[in-house]
Amino acid sequence: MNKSKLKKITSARLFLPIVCLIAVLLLNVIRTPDFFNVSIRNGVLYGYIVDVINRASELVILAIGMTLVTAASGGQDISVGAIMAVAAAVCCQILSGGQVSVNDYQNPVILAVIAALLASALCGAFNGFLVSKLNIQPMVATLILYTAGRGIAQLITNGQITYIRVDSFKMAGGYIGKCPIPTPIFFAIITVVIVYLILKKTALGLYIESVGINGKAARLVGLNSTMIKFLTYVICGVLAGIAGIVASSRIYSADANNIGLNLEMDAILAVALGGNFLGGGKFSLIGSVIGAYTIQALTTTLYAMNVKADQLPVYKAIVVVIIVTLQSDVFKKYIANLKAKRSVAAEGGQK
Amino acid sequence: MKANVQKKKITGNGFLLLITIALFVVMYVAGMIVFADKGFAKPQMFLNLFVSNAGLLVIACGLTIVMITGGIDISVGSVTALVCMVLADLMENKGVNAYAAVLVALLIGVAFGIVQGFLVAYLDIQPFIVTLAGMFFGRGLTAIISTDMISIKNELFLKWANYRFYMPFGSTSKKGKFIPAYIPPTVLIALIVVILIAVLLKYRKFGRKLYAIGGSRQSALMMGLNVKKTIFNAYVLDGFLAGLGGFLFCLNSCAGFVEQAKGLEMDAISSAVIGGTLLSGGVGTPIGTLFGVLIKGTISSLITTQGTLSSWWTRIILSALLCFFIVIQSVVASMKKKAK
Amino acid sequence: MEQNVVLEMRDISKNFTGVRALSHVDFTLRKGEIHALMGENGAGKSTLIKVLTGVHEFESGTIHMAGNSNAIINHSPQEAQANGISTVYQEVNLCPNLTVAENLFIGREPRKMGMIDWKQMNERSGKLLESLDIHVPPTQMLDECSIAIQQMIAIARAVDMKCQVLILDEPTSSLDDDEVEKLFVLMRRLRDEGVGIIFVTHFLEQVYAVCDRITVLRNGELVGEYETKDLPRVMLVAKMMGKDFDDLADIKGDHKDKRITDAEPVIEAKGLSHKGTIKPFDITINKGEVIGLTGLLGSGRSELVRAIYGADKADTGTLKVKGKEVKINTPLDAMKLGMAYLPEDRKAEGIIADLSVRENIIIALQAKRGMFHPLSKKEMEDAADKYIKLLQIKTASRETPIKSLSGGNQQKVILGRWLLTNPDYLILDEPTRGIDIGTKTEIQKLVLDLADQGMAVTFISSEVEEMLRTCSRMAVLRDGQKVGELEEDELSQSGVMKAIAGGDDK
Amino acid sequence: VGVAAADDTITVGFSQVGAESDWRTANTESMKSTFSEENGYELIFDDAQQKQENQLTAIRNFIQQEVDYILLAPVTETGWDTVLQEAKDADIPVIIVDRMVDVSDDSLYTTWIGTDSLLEGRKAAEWLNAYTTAKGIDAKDVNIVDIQGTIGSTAQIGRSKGLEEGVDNYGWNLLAQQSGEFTQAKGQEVMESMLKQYDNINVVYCENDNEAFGAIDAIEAAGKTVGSDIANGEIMVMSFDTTNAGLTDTLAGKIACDVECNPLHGPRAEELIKALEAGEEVEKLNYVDEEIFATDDTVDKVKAVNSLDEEGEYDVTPITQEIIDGRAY
Ligand SMILES: Nc1ncnc2c1ncn2[C@@H]1O[C@H](COP(=O)(O)OP(=O)(O)OP(=O)(O)O)[C@@H](O)[C@H]1O
Ligand SMILES: Nc1ncnc2c1ncn2[C@@H]1O[C@H](COP(=O)(O)OP(=O)(O)OP(=O)(O)O)[C@@H](O)[C@H]1O
Ligand SMILES: [Mg+2]
Ligand SMILES: [Mg+2]
Repeated sequence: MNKSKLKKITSARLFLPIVCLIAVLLLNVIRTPDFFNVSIRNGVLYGYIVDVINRASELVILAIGMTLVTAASGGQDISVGAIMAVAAAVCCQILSGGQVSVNDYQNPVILAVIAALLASALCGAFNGFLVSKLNIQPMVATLILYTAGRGIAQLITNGQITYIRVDSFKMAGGYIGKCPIPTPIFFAIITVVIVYLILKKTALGLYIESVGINGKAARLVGLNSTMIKFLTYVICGVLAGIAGIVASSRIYSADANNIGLNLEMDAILAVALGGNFLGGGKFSLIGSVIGAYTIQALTTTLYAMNVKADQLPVYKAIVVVIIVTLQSDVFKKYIANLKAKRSVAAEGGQK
Repeated sequence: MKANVQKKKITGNGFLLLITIALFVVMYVAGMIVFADKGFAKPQMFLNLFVSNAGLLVIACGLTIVMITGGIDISVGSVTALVCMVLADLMENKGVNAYAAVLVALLIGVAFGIVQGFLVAYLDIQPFIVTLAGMFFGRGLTAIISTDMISIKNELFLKWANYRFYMPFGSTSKKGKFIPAYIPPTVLIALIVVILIAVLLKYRKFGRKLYAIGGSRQSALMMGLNVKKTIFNAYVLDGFLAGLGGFLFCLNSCAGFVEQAKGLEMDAISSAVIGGTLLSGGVGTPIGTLFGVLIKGTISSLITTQGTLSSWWTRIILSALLCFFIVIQSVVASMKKKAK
Repeated sequence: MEQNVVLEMRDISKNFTGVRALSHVDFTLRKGEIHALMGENGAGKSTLIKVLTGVHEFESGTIHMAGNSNAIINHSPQEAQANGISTVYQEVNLCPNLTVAENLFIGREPRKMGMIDWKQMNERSGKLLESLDIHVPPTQMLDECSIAIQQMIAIARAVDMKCQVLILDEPTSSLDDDEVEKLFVLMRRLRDEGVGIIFVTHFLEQVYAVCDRITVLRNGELVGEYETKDLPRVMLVAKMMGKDFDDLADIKGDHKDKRITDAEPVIEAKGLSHKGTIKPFDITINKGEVIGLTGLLGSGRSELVRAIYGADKADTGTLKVKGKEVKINTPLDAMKLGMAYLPEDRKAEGIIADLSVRENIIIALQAKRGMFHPLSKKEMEDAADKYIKLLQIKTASRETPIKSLSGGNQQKVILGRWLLTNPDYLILDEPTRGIDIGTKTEIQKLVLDLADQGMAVTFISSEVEEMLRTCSRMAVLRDGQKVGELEEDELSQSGVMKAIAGGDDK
Repeated sequence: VGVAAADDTITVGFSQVGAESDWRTANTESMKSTFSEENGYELIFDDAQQKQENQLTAIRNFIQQEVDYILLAPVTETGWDTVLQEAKDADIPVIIVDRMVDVSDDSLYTTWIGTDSLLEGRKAAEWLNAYTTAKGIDAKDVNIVDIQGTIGSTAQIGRSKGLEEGVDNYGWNLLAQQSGEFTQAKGQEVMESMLKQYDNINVVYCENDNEAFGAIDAIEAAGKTVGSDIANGEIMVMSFDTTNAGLTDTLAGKIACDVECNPLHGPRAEELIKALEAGEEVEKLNYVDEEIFATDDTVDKVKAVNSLDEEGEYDVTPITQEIIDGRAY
């Protein structure tokens, strides 16, 4: 009875991603015993684990979009980092009214946010158009904005870093009033919940999976593959826009060159670590979210262990390989065989 | 019936390659006309496309191979950086002779190929993730070897780097001096690699297996092909070419440093794709990839020659041209499909 | 091992998660015999073959082959080939991106000085194809060939390899009688050369036409091995199903007289065409009527219905549905007008491999209802359960991915998918392909029942007999053109044959 | 183009690293406004997007275009022998801008203008020494963390080295070194992590202003105070670049000392070209002048040795609003 329950748990899709996350976190306890200590300092939560959850927020938001795009089109959107920069640039440029640094808003915040989200939706729509309508391979289609995006962002900010030194602007990346929890965490949670609800309350999830698995069959059962793929890219764009606004609020500026830099690779990694197949089809949103936290936990861990930033990738690579190996079917089969052999041996021994 | 067999039909992919080549020619000739007064029409300008991209070309050929199997390798940029760094470190700091250093460099490429190939082929892990890890690993290792820039001063190595094959043709400078066009040995090596790979893919069993696997892995398996071993070999070959490409790259830059060849993987991938390789596998040729490299090189060259764009406009125009190119390719291809 | 035995499998067991696909199965193949492997859908025929050829690992049992004193285990199809086993699997397994010639020769290309000799390869392919009467240029890309041609190519590839054992898993499912006859000639020749042939099929006539011996499986267990001549048809069917069954019942009989006389057209096509595949045609399909489409392979039967359904958007002509002129741009438009289309290529256009049986069943209805009106969990489960029961789909559970079902059961799921949408007009393109004889009759009955309830049905099948049993009218196609219609009296085996061949009605 | 492009216009090819920072943008602007058409130049500008291979291509392109001068702001110090030889063979003088190039033969380039990041680092270290000495703080009580620039960049190498020499010379505690990649976000993240590891940090040595902004935010978020009063638990932040925003923070007392890194190389480059046109000899190395700004006047002068081993004395300017307003970038 108990055994079958255990088996059910261990064979669940999310089991391995969760185990990996826990393993990475446990690694910390050995090296940095106070890793899980959380205290209130200066009126806010303070501790490594808080940093992990806080810092992972943008990655979580991106990973959600990346999951949908991957599932529907079997390819990845490598322009999300650049789209973040565009959204940040639009937002800050409107708020600053074109000045390099301002201490008051020059335009209403709502206008800036809407414009930023529109811009990122537009970027997503561009990618979506190329992929779904013109049938260009996702990585190549998004390569265009990947290279152009930061150029566009710089064009918008005139090549300068635009500072918005207004306290309320810092809220999205900092804290709201006396709330001790960093705001980005809320952003991440809310986005996850909204997307999750959309997938749950509509048939979009099923549509996306069908289109990703067999586009021809999906068309014949009446699904509009083009539209669905397009839609996932737009969603991915908007989510990147939200992540961009959070990131720019953290540094209360639009740094076209650095906002979201190299984040696309981490987002793709998060999707894979969450147990999702990068060739499209079935997906698990929560898996990707767990993957995103795993990556950030790893980064924070390595910082806490004083690993140099330039050597960090080596360790990251090793951990990634270990995780994906553990998750690979071949390895699972190997373990299963081993177990079977052992049980046979045990049986033999009993006789 | 007989006539039907004999009639040489241009298959879909061959047609795409023709379009690509035609577009390249149109673009280059347009450049020659518009920028005639800026030396764009000089033969050396054309040869420079090869001079600058010899390393990239070899690496992109390697990528073409793994992409035909339906895989991908995004570690090539890091491998290139690592190879350059190892070459520089061995020759300058460890006093190793140039031949031995080059051998080590090539072995590094092969080692990457073996490990990545093993993970992809035998453990069945997604190539993107494996090579993403490879990308992290290579870059990190480069930083561990040295965070300083190392300039290569080894005489033999510089002799290779500076060697020139002069052509019987050339151009006349403003001052009326005749300057013969040239190519360095790197270009020769790269072109030989392209030809060898083209022959390998078309006329060797190994090459055809790659296409079969890319077309349908399941079917290839069922038809009795050794899928795992073939994929493994593809990655090893790709790793070797990444190592060789890194060496050619190093002959061009003669230096090792951490940030080198960043983003090279994207250049290589997009070159291969522009040249008609499908990321989904089963389709692609090194000749196509050669033109992909030339097209990207020409776009950059046009922008440099124009010379008044600000930094951000450079990026935007570069990608706009790339976009234009990809879209034209796709539209023409789908028009052809419809016409059938 | 006996002298004339080439292959002996003993006590083979194989489990998939949750399914016992084979349990203690024995199988013996002799030199120079054609041995039928029979059983209902999901009985374990394909699994036995895949175990033998190294696609699947197996838990227990031994395999012996002639000329080898030790037990062998094939770890991959490659090893199986090396051991002299050549196989055509149930689902066509060829590479769409290669030419026909390459698909025939990949892995064993003729070479000259280490280099592949393309010229020789194409020539040899040409000869091979010609010898089997397959008319495609060797340089054509495989994905430009119809599924039937692909199946022929897969067979050609397998027979061209020198082998001791040739396995054909439902090779005839997409072939018409002519092709089947060609295949039989070939099989007999190979048998006479001493090759042992394992032949899986659901067509009883074919079994009795070529097979020397029959092994029957049921639910993964061996029922027995018989000489063909000792086992009458009825007995065979009884062995397969585990109960008596009269497959020759005239199912049409009791339906005939109930037919509605005054025609009420559901579909009226005028001058509909699709460039390159089907020339302009007119067709009218009435309520409560089953109309069959017949013709040779590649005559354009599939293309005709695809043009109606909007799978390939029609270039010319008009279409009226229930008297109203409509414009169909996408399959969804057609579905909204009450059409349903079961495509012929199950693997490429039918199943959504990684989704569960439940999801595969409800997907069409869900698409029709739209994204914002999702079916509730309960609705989905009820629907799935209903069709699993109705069509007797053999599956571990409704949440099993469809790709792990046997071929015939996959087909049933797809059929269930369309029935669930409750269409007015149902298009069935080879609906009984790969379906066992019991279920086939069930499906034919079902089609007639549906027609009785007022559904218009178009039925395409390579099996003339099946069509005769179900159809009240037949349209004949030749070279992408509709050349005539057959009614009532003309509906006989010979009448249809004559019409297809294009004899006197020209 | 057109008739205006008479013979007396000088064509200059400028290969720039990229547009990766405000500093770089200011540098590009300076060149563009100096070598304008009105001033009698035709500038062919190429943005290498941080890739050395692009620069090699661009220079070969300039050679084919037969420009009169090549300005090169190299991505790296190394790897220039071959292409500079090609330029030399084509008789085109090359002026190196900003970072130095490391070539086997000095004659491959004509002259160099730029900043000396090692000197910048040394200035900062000397300033810190002078400051702590003046405040009577024991060297053993100075606990420094170094938020480094992008590893391998010239600025990072020089600035880190300057600090490391200071640590060796004066016996400070260097608790940790970690790269913040010259960005505010990374600077903040790294500082957050360091604050949790070490309770006793009192000096944060940031290798550019953006990192300093991030570090300041992290420090304040952790409930600590930024300032110069180390003795009373404040954390001192030092920085480089003296961007407008950086100096504003210096004025506010958040950055105790900001060492300049001057991007305005255009006018100096023009001077050199004019001299070369006139056939004059020019100096091989031309450093642009760089200042030191501090919040207060505790230290008024520092002595430091530049990359050429020349010792110099440099004034430290207490920052004022007028100074900030009067600056061009
Ligand atoms: N890959 C798989 N994973 C899980 N179960 C499987 C797999 N392949 C087959 N099965 C199960 O094994 C059983 C036997 O399937 P098999 O394909 O051998 O049937 P079959 O006799 O060939 O039927 P058909 O006539 O429909 O082709 C079925 O119940 C099927 O669901
Ligand atoms: N024997 C053949 N030789 C050459 N080409 C063929 C042959 N059979 C089919 N084709 C090609 O395949 C195309 C599609 O044929 P397809 O088999 O789908 O038609 P069909 O009438 O629906 O037959 P079926 O439903 O039996 O498969 C034809 O238009 C033709 O070009
Ligand atoms: Mg089967
Ligand atoms: Mg058909």
